[in-house]
Amino acid sequence: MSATPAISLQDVEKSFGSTRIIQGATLDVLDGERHAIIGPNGAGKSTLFHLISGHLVPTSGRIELRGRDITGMAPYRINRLGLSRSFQITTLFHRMSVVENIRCALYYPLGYRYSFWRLCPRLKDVHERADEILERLGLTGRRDVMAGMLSYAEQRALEIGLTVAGGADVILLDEPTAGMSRSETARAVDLIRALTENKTLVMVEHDMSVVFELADRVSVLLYGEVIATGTPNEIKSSRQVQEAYLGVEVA
Amino acid sequence: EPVKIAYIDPLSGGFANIGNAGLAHFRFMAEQLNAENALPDGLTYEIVPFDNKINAAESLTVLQSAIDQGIRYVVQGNGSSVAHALVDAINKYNQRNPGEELLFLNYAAIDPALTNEKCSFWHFRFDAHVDMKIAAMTDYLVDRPEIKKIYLINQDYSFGHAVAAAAEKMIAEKRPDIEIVGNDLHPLVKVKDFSPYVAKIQQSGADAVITGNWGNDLSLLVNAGKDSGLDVEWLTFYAGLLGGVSALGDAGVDHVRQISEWHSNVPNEETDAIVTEFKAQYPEFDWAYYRVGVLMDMLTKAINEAGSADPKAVAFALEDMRIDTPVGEVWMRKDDHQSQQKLYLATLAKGQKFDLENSGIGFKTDQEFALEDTVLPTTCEMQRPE
Amino acid sequence: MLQVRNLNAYYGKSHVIDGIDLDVEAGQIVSLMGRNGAGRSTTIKAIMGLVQADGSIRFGDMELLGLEPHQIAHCGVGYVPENRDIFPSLSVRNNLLLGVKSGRGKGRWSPEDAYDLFPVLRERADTAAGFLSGGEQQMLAMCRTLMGDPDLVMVDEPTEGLAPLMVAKVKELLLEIARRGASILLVEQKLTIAPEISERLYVMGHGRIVFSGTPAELEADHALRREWMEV
Amino acid sequence: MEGWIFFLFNGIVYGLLLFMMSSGLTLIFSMMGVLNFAHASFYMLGAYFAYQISTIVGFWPGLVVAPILVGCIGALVERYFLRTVHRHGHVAELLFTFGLALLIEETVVLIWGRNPVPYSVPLDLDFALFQIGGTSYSAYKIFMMAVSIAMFVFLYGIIARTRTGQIIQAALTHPETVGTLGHNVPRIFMLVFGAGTGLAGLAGVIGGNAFVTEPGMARALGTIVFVVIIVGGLGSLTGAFIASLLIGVIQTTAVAIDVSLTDVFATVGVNLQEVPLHELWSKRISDVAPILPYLLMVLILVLRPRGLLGTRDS
Amino acid sequence: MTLGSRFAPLALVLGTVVLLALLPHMFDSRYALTLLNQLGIGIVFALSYNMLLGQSGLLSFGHAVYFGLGGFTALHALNAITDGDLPLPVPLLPIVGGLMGLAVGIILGWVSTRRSGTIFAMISLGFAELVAACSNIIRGYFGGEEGISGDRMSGPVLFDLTMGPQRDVYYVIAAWMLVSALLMYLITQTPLGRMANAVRDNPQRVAFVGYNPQTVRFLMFALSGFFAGIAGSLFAINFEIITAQAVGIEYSASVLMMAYIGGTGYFLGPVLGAIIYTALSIVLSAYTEAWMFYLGVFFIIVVVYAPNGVSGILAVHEPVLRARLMHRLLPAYALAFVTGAILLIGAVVVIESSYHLSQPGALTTTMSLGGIEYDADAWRAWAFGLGALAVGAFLLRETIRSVGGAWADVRTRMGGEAAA
Ligand SMILES: Nc1ncnc2c1ncn2[C@@H]1O[C@H](COP(=O)(O)OP(=O)(O)OP(=O)(O)O)[C@@H](O)[C@H]1O
Ligand SMILES: Nc1ncnc2c1ncn2[C@@H]1O[C@H](COP(=O)(O)OP(=O)(O)OP(=O)(O)O)[C@@H](O)[C@H]1O
Ligand SMILES: CC(C)C[C@H](N)C(=O)O
Ligand SMILES: [Mg+2]
Ligand SMILES: [Mg+2]
Repeated sequence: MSATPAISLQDVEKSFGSTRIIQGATLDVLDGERHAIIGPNGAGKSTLFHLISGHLVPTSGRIELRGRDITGMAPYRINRLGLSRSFQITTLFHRMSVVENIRCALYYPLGYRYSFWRLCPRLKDVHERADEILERLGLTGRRDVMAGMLSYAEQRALEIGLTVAGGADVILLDEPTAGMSRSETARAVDLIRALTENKTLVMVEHDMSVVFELADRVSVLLYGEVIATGTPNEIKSSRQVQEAYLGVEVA
Repeated sequence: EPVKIAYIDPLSGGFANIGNAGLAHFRFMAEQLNAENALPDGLTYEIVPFDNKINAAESLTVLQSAIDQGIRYVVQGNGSSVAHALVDAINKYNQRNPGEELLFLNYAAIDPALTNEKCSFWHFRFDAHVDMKIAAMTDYLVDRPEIKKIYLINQDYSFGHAVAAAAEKMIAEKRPDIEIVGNDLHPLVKVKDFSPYVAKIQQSGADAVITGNWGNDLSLLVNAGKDSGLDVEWLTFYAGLLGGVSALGDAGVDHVRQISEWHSNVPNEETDAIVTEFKAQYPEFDWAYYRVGVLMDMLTKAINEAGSADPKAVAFALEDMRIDTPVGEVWMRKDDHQSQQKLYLATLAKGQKFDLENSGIGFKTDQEFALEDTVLPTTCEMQRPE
Repeated sequence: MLQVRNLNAYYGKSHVIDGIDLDVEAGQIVSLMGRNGAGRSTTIKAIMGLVQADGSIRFGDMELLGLEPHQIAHCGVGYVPENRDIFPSLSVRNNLLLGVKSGRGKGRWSPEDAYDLFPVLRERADTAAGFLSGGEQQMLAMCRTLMGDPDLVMVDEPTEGLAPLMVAKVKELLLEIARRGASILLVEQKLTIAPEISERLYVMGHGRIVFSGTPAELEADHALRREWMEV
Repeated sequence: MEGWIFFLFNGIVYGLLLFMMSSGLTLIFSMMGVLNFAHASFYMLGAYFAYQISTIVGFWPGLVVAPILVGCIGALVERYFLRTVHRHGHVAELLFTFGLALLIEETVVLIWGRNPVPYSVPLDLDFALFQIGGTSYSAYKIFMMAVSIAMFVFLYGIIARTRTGQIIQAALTHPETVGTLGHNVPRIFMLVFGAGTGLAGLAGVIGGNAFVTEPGMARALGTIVFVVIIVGGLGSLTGAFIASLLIGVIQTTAVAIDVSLTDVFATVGVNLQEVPLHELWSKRISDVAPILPYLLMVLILVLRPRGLLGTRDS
Repeated sequence: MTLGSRFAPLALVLGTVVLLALLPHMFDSRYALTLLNQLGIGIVFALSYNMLLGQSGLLSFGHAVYFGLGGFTALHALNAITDGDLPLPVPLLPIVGGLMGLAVGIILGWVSTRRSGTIFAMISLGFAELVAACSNIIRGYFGGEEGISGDRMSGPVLFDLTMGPQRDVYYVIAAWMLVSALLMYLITQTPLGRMANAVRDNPQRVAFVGYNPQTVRFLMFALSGFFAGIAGSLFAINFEIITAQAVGIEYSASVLMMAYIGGTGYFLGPVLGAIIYTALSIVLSAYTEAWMFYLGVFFIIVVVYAPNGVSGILAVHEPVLRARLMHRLLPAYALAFVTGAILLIGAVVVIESSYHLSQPGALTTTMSLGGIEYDADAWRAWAFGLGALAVGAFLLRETIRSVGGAWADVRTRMGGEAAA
């Protein structure tokens, strides 16, 4: 692991009107680690993601991506610097086919940008990459189905696929397994693990089994503050965390 | 074998009523002439209506289909803008298709340019143009010394501009003491509430307003004036045009004057018969376009003289033609294809022999202008085919 | 209280619910379990009049089938949808107030009760509900339905996406609802709280009821759980 | 000074008329999110119905009956068409009302012909009430202003003060859920659409005789009513009210200003005769008055897309 | 890729070229050429509009602005050619107009594409009204109510095209139509085209695959302005006149109707729409005064019952055709067609008769319809019309039900095959 953290938050604050939702969050996500953020509902986890990905602009504080200041940058520029995220509520391109969804995530990273003089059917590299990703997502069989027609679990998988396809090396996943059954969850965990090999992963998750299975380190967010960071086992045994989040019984 | 005449005017949309009124005039005349066997060789007239939605570009589309149907004569009147477009297109067509020429007979588009700098051999105008009418109107003003301040309000297009320009120029010549206290141009048919304009007129202290407005632009304007208690004299061109009088109502009586080549209360038995007969056939309309009758009569005479309905021969026959009409002679001047005729200034009044739109209100002559007095010079340099 | 007989439901042409029978007695908590896509949500949507269905649904002495959703609601059936469907542009308070049915007197629940149970709702009372976090929205959706004072509450996946501490609160709320005299039809997939609070459980598979019994009986039936519930 | 008060007053008169004509549109738009392109057509229907009724029993019964008739037609349109179209989204809805406008205009032509009908101001109100700066104001104009203000108060009552407004706002995004809470959404939608078109009809009854009742009157009313609700802010009634007055005052005052930019610059010694677009600069403010509302609308949309008091982004 | 599929597009293009070249020989009346020319213009215009509505999800009420300004510029350029100031062959004028459309698209697009949805629609309406109103003010450029006219028989001659005869104009329009349509199609196949679809579906997500949704919208907007400008120039060449109406709201509305009637979901949808719309408005208006009524009814039927347009209706038949089940639908269709025709005849009689009666200028109550003369005021005509209307409506309802039945049958058969 290199010395500069992949993502670093310094005293980040965010208020909506007079309510402070994120109150001075400070957090370093190390390069190459899988980092889970847990916390009670409304703690500000999704908000934190929005801040990192540029969807929202922090009220104060500083956010760095690999040492580079990205505070207040537009989402697409942050994405171009190698950070990609998924959404808690699935957001796909519903009226396009599954494979076209993935391709959309590839044009920019593969350098085609806003080109209106190159024909997509000729872009071999895009096609190969897209098919390869579909293969890994297990969606090859659904290649030409419109994304809006997929089942929920398939949509979640595609959501993850869209997030990682561009080859970003910092991946943010917001509750990737929400709404999935146990077996689907297990499959999703494997998928995430495979797809984020050698990448930095930050995820929000309520399902503790997923958290403890996947994460190298866990941070606990409470009232917009990071109250603890540590290995899963450290977190599990922390009294403070138990009271604040896990309740009496630990999953 | 009919002589087909394309009637190109608005037949749908906001101006449809005016277009339909003109159409009725032409149909009426065609029937009369056909019944009299006025054309040689068993020829008859057929009026073929085309809707141009009062759009210059659209007019050219329908002109195309008229040509497709083998039509060689075009009549139009509503809007000098359309007339300009037609003249242009017909000039080009005639040049590109020798032997298949079209002839344009204009019964109401009165921008002076059409028989001056933009004159064409293929265009004949049967109505007095703006300068001629304003000349008459200003002659009338000479006898009305109590009018000291005049306000000009016109539609913002070539015809309205022509009215404003002619009025400014001729008032300065004939009544230099009159002050022009305002000169407004407003967009064609877009204004819904004229009260701001009326307020301006009121503030200016004008005694009279000169306006070329027609259709709703006139009735809304005069009505707004009535509502605000505006007490001025309206000197207009088209108060008698369809829809005008009923919209004006009593507001117009004694306040609204019109300059035109004729009106139904010009005493003459022959025209009285036409007015009555026309009303019987078309109860919705009144015989208002005297010049349509003149146009059809002159055309008939020209076809007879030329011995064929070929537009080129007919055009030559029309040049310099003189014809006697019930109220006097009409002369088609060769230099510019502008008809020369009598003009009348008349006021809306109650209790006249003929009313308009069944409103009980009709025109009453204030002053009559003889043909010789309405003649104006032209700048036309006519190019004639061999 | 609720008697469903031979219920069939359709999405367009696809036959999703295939002749099921189901009962909820007054004051009971009954759960409907099963795998993804088994048809649980569709069942309660059918009861609520939201999907095309045939068969018979009796509630008290009313036949619900064929009524419009708003009429069914007026019969005393409450429904908390799976995806919460809070009204994002309205404030939290107005969301709650919309739950109150016109022409009804004071019922078992008032907005104050909701605020007391979930103080965060009071704090956010004037915020547009769309800005609430996922969990907060779930609480709001449940409370909103309670404002209409239903005699039967049908809740679809109330613990989905909730932190463990919150799950416990939802459980409390459900028990409180039952305590105040309403019956509950709970739809759940992951066996988070259903076995603990239900008196009876149904398990669905492929649009049919494949099991009905007490939590203990379900606990004992390993084969069934393996086949139909993926534990 | 007196002149300014005079123009201000005229502006307010005009503004109130604008509000009267756009109030039904505001109601439907702010509650249902439907931009009703046929609004002006319902306005026209109101005028024609009132004319027809007035030929039989006089103006006053028509004032009540015509708007109700128009409202019923609106409600039927909602019930049998708009509701179906609603499922295909907002664009389809917009286009439907657009087609409806075409159809209503043609139907009016079919029944009443293309010429204006003689629908005139009732004699009871056809007299000058008072004068400002030499201009008299007819009782009918004051009556129109009163109706406009009454409409504002009435609408303010429904939109801001009742649950109906909120039910509808909620139903915009989640109609089913609102239904499960016990509210009869379709009926409310129908009523609101009926009320909105009824208001348009009322404006027609009152405006039809003040201006001209003819088949082109809907088209002539045109997009100015949209300008009002957009400048006011999507979904804001008060905004629409303020915007009407603002536009009224701006337009009326502009007509009175006979100065052009070229004149203004000439006084400080700068000659604009030669610069590009000199035609534009040499136009007098009074000549460009008709475009000012649209200019205002574009500026507002660019600088403050929600409009003056709007609460919603779309 | 097989050889066939590789050359299929090429064959399609070649086929179209041949067809376009033959058309004027098949229909050589002046009127047919007029119609064809306007069809060509409408097609380019509608396709350019669909780059916004169908492909980028931008509902514009002001597309005529780019069309019109392109046309005006082309005409000014044409006049410059006539005056000898511009050595450009007339058939190449659309390049000038297109560039103007592009330039205006860039300027106005820069402001308006910062927004999407209803706000965008309203901004477009605002710009449209503004430009339309300005046309009254900047008379030098727009020529006031008269518009600007020119003479296309000037300047250097290209390929023997003197531009005098209609047919020369037809070839120019056809060529430009083909090239523009091809280019616009190819744009849908580029990364920008695909991202435009993505922005339409989900702008939020687009930002997280590296694109600025505003930039995507902006580029599409500007390009669509370019093609609208080409369409406007073709209009200018065809009519040799352009008036302020060309930038007005009615042209914007008509292009919207074209695209929507044809169907915005398919590339060729707007082509179909342009053909239907132009034919209805030109041909019908030559035969009946009620053409706007029919157009309105037709449009409403499409919006209410066929939201994907005519091409959407055709598209649902594609799988049926492929499954060779079309013959199962045809009998029901034939029945519906017959009953529909009864309804239509009744409706036409009623509508035409009442128009005839309500119109001033009708000489008598006698009128002729389809060659049959009758008295529009007699009860017999009305009884016939209303009767046919009622009977047709009743029967149509029944036959539509049988169409539904046939469809259900076809669907189950196809479902069976898909499962097999
Ligand atoms: N735009 C906003 N305006 C006002 N409050 C907001 C806004 N967005 C979020 N909030 C508030 O911020 C808090 C944190 O929300 P966030 O969605 O980040 O929570 P979360 O930790 O992701 O919870 P969950 O696990 O339930 O999804 C919530 O209380 C929410 O109500
Ligand atoms: N709107 C719809 N149209 C067509 N089919 C649907 C629709 N909604 C659900 N289905 C199908 O109906 C079946 C039952 O769905 P339902 O939502 O009732 O399942 P569930 O048991 O609630 O599962 P879960 O909520 O875990 O997905 C599924 O096969 C699903 O694909
Ligand atoms: C028919 C007339 C009102 C037309 C008008 N005189 C014009 O020249 O434009
Ligand atoms: Mg969250
Ligand atoms: Mg479910």
